[in-house]
Amino acid sequence: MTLMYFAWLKQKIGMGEEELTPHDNVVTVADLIDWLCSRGDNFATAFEDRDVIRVAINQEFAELDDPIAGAAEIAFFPPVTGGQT
Amino acid sequence: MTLMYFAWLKQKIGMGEEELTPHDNVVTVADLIDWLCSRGDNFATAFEDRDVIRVAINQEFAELDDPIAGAAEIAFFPPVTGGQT
Amino acid sequence: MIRVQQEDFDVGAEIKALTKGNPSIGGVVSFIGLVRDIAGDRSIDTMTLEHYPGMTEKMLARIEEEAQERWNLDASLIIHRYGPLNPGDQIVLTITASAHRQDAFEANEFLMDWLKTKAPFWKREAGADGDNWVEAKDSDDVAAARWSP
Amino acid sequence: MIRVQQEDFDVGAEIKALTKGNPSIGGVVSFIGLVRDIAGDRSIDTMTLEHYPGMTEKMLARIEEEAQERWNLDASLIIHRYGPLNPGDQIVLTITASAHRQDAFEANEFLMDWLKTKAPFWKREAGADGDNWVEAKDSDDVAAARWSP
Repeated sequence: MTLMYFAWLKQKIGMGEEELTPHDNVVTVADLIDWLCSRGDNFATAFEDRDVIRVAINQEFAELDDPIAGAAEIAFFPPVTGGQT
Repeated sequence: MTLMYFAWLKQKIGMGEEELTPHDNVVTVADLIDWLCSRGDNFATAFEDRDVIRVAINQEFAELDDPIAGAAEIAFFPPVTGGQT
Repeated sequence: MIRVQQEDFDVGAEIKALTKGNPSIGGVVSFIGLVRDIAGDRSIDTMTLEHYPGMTEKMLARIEEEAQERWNLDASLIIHRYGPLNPGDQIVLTITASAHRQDAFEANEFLMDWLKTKAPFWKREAGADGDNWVEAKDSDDVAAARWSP
Repeated sequence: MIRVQQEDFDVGAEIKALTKGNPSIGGVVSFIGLVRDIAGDRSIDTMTLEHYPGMTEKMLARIEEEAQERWNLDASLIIHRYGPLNPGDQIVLTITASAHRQDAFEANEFLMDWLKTKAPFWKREAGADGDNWVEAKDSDDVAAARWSP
């Protein structure tokens, strides 16, 4: 699957996108974050405060306990800040 | 003083503006309307339904029982209908 | 600023002129009123707007002033046309600019609501079945009343 | 219609294109969001908007669809820019056109409120004291919540 990182998550992790096949025991979004954090300090730092992390599965907003089975694209990002200033 | 008539009042009366000096016993706007109506059928017809008549004294909205003393310009018109359609 | 004019207006140019050189503005709301080709179930060919020169300018200026007092506005503009107009033509323009969008939205609705009940304009519509003066709508009084203290 | 683009936009031309040939439209509301030179008490030199290509278009289309379902709109448009911008630059444009002004005003506020909490854009501001990512505001969540069923 394709993992995408936006805004300061992208900066902290050091990349915007990667192709990955998570372990079989990675079932939910929360599992995926745990697994990513085990891959390096950059991930651990980026995902430190999970309350401010938003996730989209196949470009639809999702929750931490949603399953990731069948996901082609999972994106992590901070709360959105578009519109006017 | 200058009397002004707008929209269908102007049409029914047959003019948009006239210079007049009302009698001394014409004290309020209502008196003025009574006096105007005595001047001809066109006025009587135009002022038939007083509930829909709006009045401005010196370009400020006024009421039927307001005094007209000192007025330089009194305008009669229907409820306004500006803005979008 | 207020303008009462027979000529058409260009909303893009008006917004640009109004906001130019003021980078503290974060949101600009504009409303354009247009002549519709239908009034109720009647088809309209042309519309003529009569107004009360002098009082119109006075009332529009007062409405704008009231909006400036009630909301934090960096700039505002009211343009109202008069004379003969056709369906699709622009009648009225209100622009409100503020640091925050809520002020700009509310002030703009306020301008239009007050304008419709306090500015001395009268519309006459002409269709295939003749001419008539447009009657004031109760819904406009209701809309204006929501801004009462 | 929705557009996500780096280029600037011309509100006058967009309104004209959107309302052309539809004389049943009586009111057109537009909102333009601009880059401010101040964020809180910090002076801003430039701003960069990052977004999530693909999801952005999907979310904007859905927000517009929702507005079309909730209000009687004859036409609507959302344009959101991305990339580097300067104070005074236009960021976002929403246009709503309806027979009656109330629909156009409410739908436009709705578009902006939902856009600010649901469209995947992120702002980064650069001032004399360095760069930072803009944090989401609670007030935007509150504004969006008022449209919940």
